[in-house]
Amino acid sequence: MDYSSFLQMREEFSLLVVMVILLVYDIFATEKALKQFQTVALSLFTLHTLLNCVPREAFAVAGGMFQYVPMQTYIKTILNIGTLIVLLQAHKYLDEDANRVKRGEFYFLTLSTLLGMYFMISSGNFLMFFIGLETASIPMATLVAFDKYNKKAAEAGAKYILSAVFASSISVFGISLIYGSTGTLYFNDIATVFTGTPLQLMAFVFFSVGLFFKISLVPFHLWTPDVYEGSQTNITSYLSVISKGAAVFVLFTLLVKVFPKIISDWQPILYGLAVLSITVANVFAIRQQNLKRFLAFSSISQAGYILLAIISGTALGMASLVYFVLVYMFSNLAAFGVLSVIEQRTSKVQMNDYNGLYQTNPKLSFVMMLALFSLAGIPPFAGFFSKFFIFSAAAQQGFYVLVFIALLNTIISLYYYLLVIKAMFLNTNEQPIETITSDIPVKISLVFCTIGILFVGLVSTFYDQIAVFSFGM
Amino acid sequence: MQYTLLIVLLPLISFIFLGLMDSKLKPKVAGIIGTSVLGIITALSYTAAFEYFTMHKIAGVYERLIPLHIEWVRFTEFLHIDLGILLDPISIMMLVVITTVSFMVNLYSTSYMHGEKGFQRYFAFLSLFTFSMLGLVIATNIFQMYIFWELVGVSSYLLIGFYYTKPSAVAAAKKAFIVTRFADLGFLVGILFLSFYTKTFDFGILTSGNPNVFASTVGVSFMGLSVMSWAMGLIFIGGAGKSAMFPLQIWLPDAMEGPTPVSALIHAATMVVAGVYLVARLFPVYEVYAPDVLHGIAYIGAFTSLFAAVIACVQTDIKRVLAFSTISQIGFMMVGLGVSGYGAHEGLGYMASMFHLFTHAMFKALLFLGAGSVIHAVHSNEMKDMGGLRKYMPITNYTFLIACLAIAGIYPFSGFFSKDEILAATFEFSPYLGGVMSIIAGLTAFYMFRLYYSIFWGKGHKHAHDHTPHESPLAMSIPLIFLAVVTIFAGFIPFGHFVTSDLANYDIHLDMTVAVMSVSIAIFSIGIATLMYRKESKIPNIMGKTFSHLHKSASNRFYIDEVYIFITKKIIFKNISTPIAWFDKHIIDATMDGFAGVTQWTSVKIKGFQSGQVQQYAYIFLLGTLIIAALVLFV
Amino acid sequence: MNFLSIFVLVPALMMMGLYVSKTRKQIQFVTATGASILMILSGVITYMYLSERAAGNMAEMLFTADTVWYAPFNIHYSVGIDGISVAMLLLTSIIVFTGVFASWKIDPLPKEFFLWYCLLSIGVYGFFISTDMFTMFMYYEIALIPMYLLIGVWGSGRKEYGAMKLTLMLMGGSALLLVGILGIYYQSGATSMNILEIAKTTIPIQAQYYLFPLTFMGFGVLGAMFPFHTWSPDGHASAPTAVSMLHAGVLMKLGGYGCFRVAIYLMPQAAHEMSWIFLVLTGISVVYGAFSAIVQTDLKYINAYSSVSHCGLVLFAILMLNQTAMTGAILQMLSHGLMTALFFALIGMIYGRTHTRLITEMSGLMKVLPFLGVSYVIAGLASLGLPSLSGFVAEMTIFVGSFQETDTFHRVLTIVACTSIVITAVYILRVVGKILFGVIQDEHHKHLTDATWFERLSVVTLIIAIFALGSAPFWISNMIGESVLPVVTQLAK
Amino acid sequence: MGDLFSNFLTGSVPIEAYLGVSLIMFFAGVYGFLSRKSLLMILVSIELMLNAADINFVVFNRYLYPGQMEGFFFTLFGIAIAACETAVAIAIIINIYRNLTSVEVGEIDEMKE
Repeated sequence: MDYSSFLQMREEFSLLVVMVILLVYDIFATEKALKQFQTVALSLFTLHTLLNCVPREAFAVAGGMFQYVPMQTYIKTILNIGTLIVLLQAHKYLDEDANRVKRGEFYFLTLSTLLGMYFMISSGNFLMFFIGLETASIPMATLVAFDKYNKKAAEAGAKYILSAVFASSISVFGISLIYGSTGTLYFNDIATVFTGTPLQLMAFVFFSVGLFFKISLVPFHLWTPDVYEGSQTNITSYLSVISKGAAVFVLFTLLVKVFPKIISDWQPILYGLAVLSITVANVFAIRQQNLKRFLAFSSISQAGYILLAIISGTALGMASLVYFVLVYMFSNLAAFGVLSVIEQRTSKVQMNDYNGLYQTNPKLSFVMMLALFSLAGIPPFAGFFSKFFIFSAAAQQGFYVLVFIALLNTIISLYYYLLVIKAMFLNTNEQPIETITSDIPVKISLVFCTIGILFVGLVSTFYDQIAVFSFGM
Repeated sequence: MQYTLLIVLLPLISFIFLGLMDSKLKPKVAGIIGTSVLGIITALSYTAAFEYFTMHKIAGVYERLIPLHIEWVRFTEFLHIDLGILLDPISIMMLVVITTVSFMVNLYSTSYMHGEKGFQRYFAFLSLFTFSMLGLVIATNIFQMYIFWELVGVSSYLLIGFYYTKPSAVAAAKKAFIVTRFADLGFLVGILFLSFYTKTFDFGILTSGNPNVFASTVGVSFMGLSVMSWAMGLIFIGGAGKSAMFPLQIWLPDAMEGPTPVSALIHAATMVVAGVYLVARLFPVYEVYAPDVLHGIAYIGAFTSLFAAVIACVQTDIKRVLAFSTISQIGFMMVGLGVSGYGAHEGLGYMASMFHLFTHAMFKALLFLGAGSVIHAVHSNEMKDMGGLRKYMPITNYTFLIACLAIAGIYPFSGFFSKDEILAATFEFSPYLGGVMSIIAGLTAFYMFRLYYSIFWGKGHKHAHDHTPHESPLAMSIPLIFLAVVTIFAGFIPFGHFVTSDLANYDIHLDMTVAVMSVSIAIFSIGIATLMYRKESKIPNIMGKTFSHLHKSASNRFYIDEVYIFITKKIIFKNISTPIAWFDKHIIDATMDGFAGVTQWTSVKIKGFQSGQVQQYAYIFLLGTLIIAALVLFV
Repeated sequence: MNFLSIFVLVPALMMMGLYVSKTRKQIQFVTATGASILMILSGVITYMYLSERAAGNMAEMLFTADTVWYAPFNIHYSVGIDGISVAMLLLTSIIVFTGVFASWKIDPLPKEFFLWYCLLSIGVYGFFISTDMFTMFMYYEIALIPMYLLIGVWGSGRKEYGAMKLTLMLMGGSALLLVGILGIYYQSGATSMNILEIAKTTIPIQAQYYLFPLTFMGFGVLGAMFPFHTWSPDGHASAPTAVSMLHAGVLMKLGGYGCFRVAIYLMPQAAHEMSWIFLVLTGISVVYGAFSAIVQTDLKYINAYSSVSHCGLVLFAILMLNQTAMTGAILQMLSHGLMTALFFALIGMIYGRTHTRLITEMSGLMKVLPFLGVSYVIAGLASLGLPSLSGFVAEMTIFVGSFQETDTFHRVLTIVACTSIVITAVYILRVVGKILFGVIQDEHHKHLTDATWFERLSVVTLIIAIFALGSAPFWISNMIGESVLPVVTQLAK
Repeated sequence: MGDLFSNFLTGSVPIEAYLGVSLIMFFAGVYGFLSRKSLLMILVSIELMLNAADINFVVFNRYLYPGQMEGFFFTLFGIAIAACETAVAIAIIINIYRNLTSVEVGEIDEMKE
């Protein structure tokens, strides 16, 4: 049998290479050489990102277990960039003496979750998908519980692993039923025979909640705020952007590729989930004082918005979704970046700690404001465009009421985003957070995010590029 | 006759100039500018009058001249506001009246207002008023008239409130403006009705007598009443507001808070007759298409006249007496119009009322200026502070007397002729109304002489004014004398040759019976007044006692003001605005805040779901899964 | 990109200029020059427009340009102006200009203030020049957001509450709007979001029945239509001077403009059938606003409620659906914009001196502040519709226009609306009498100083504009009138 | 006894029996997860759930789709992954124990609402 075709899985291999190099480097390099570890790691990963950012012809490997379509390059690149930003933001944290010894693990685990997502994205078979899923989530648990001596981290880790495993076991049970009812695990074959018999519907539901869990849709979201709060901030951002981004993409592809026959069944499900997620998350968010929890709920409601793109099930929706993920990545990572900088310096995460931030840290609060406005969907920032496109995609399929509900929720979301802005700009504080001079990598990452927020929307090239292949799929 | 434009423009220019320069100018200079401008336009309007009445006559009928006419703003294909100058007998007459009186008043003011703060502002406002008033009378179309109507209202507001630190003055100004404004609402809606159906604002077309103009109004009715009645009635409300017809007369007495010359100009001679002028302008329309309204006007006029005359008998503030007499006299004019018909002899009332407007302007201005000079001398408006002034101020005395005789309608003073015509016309219309009007004439004579005597006769109350009062300076006396002269001889103007309802000549012939009767009534009432007020006498008090109710309510102006206070304060402020404001705050606004509140509340209520217990999370997770499954399977 | 986009470009450049400028002097220089340039530009564009028309170019929109932006959604960046937009651009430039001078010595953080201010003006200008629904909506929202910070940071009184309320309620409006826009786009089946394109198609009547109310209400919220007006008093009361000016002067006009351009123009059938609902609502807000203004004691609240009344009149006239009334509506937008801006400017200046806005605590200011006093009187007279000031022409056009509708319903409503001129007089004179006339009660008020040069500049500019519009309305009313025509013909279909 | 054994070999035990078993296992696991107090027990219950799924795969493969291997392979991978999960979970539980000196699931609710 010819294995050369495996070499086509370029992204996965290059990432694997990076991981192995880093592992070896971390283990065998001298103390002196290790000083450059992060630099090397970052540059390697950047290289990997650049190498794999060009879409290729679609192909299938291993008898269709691994299926590539050009669109995946975009989503993977987005994930790469996101990861890169996260790593940049984590740079300072990993340089601290306490964590220096663990940074090898940090990189390794992060990248392995990324690898898992790669497989998840490109999978053409439920086995592959399952492996990807688990590869993405098990190391994640260790990351969540990364700093060992932090009680909260431990708790978060426990909550994450337990919920994750619970979810995935239900999901696996679902998959088993799918297998039982169709006799195959290959997406293409299933698509033809999956006609929506009661058993199959049951199976579908059981299976899909596993993904809903990863996207953290209400009511499968309850782990999210706790885990986000407990884990180290950079990992939270990774969790909120990267794994979520991958999951929504996969959900879309699965629904369209594998379950097209029962669209009339999953559309109502998504409808309900979208309404629930957006509303409940918003209502929870307005009360939050801890900004990490706050962003957790906001990210849940954002996930709800993403469903509007998925529910349309059209190419337009696909493009809007990928675009939304891109914008969401920039905005959310910017917010988390500021958050992590301040937390690392002052270990302050409460909203009222941010009172009068603008007086002392104008730049940081400016970036924060951009990020929040973008999340709230205010022009001229990218968030406005991504939201508009998603609504447009949904409206095209006639989901006006859903769009309207979502829009009403934007009012609530605007309210709580404004609360933070109010804290930073309006409120006064006798001992505000002292002026912070953030290190180069964070600066780079924030500038990068800002540029993204400002121009991804106004310049239509990005969307057009994405759209090209979305129509191809 | 293009130069008539100057008559309007010059005051405007002087207003703008004075207004902008304001305190940068020396008071004297400002006064001179203002007065001289008025002098110029007076001369201009005299020449205009002369030229018009001599030359522009075709087959004995005066033609309507429109020397200037521009479209100002266009509403629909038919309706557009034009600004222009319309010259016909009444507008020419008004030009003469306004410029003359205004000029006199300006001249008078230069010394009357001497040393007042805001002297320049005063003259600026006077020019503004003159401008607006002139613009009003030369209006070629009803909307232009409305425009200047408003401007007149504002300038009157500014002038009444001239002493803006005096609360009563401010209040009076506000009252005057709002009451007239309310009336103008009627005017506006009237215009809207009229213009909608006739498709024009233009007086020329409206009064052309061409029935096609009103074709579309035939048989159209709005809420039961014929559209034309609506239109003309509402328009009359506008006039009633400005001309202080019952029940909108309340603002005029208070308006006396303004400087006396202002009262002379605005609230005696010119602005208050705008209503009369308006009706006269649209007379043909009233006469043909809304006779019911026209008769209504007659009765309202009569009632107002009586009402005001009665009140005038008991007022003690001399300016207020004059104010009420003004209302009463305007009532006469309205009656004159109301009873008039269209055409040569039927148009007698029309002609008479215009005539009375003319003469009244002169002698009433004279009266006010005289009163002004008295007040100037004794620094008080109250009768009780006066008396025996004839020794000190002869000129004022004689001029005032002349004016009194004129208004009382004694031959050969101008008032006699005009009033006589009105009475004659009224008698032709209905003897009863005629009788009433004669009685009012008597009352007029009575209260005027009551006024006269209590100012100039009797023994003076020195304590009221420590220094001995003295005759006013020349700048004040000249106008008095001039107006007195006019008052004496104006009666002999063959008015019918100039102003008639159909623009044709008409020879006035005295109706002897009416004349004799009215004169005798006048003399009789003057006699009574002489008895009662020439010397100190008990009679007034006895009278007051006997008719105590009447006396009391009359001196309280029949409590009309209280009614207004009630309406404004109680009804509008307390029972409409306040509730609305409350509603806005506690219902509408509260609802909006309510949404926010509810969201917050829910947020607190449902926080239990996030219990922190993994098992409960899993439980909800499972529940969600099963519910979805159930829905998918069974729904 | 074409000539029109410069209106968006200039404020953007101003923002850059502000970003680099350090001292207050530089900031003032940048803003002043920018604002003046905008003034000049709008003058130029007016001239160009008129000469184009004179040259016989009868296209519905002039200077149109169209660049594809987001092809998959048929979103174009397309601009173009007709007489109405030109009028609005003029208005905006005047207000922006005067606003800059009214907040010449703003404190604290002048730089940030003007940055937001410029962003706001970008939104407004963009809205008026764009003919594509998406860009229109985008600019609309751009204009909304800076309000929050402008009010929150530089405001006074219950600023945080006011700012939040304003922002959220307007956001609610735009939520309705967005659904409306998407609905219009997809239901019309047009191949572009360009209004002119969509106007060529007809939206199915069933769709119109829910899209029209959505769109109209969406814009109506910004137009302070009863019962969605409550953001206006609280918002305006707490906003800083220049912001109140720009917001009440221009931003509220976006509402009327939008109702006119989108709701009525694109959905004529529904407009015909459903106008009565909104006629009642707007009729209410006309009288209601005026009556509530009578009992207010805070100058800004009084003016805010009078704005409710006047803007109500705008929507009211638009809903009369005939050319004259609509022309009147646009005129009213202009005149109200100018005079309310003047009002807010003056109130701000008075407040800056007396540190109170309660009319009960002021009296006899005319003596110490003659200039401000006289200007206030002029503003008041304009607002109660004195001829030769802008208010009169607008209101008369509206009333005459509304009177063309012959049925009793419209008649009665029109007459009811007319009564507002009396009520307006009542509260205006009440204020003038209370604060300007009489004798000074408060000792401190005896030593107040009258307006400074920059304050005078902004006030005088506005007054001149008001006079100009009031005494020579013919050219602008003709310009607007012929631009209203397309909508009227659309309605006639 | 003997024939049951032979039935097992010949595969004539009805599939429903296996599915029943797996279903029971699954929900037993779920119940355990929801009700147990100790983290370790919860972990065990999860194992039950996963294994139930594995049984399904095997049974489906063996009974319904003989002649293909997918089910079996999935089971193998499933077991492996379950092992990883358990390993990580145990590690974290130990960490918990280090921090809280307890493995009661009720203890770990510091973060809520």
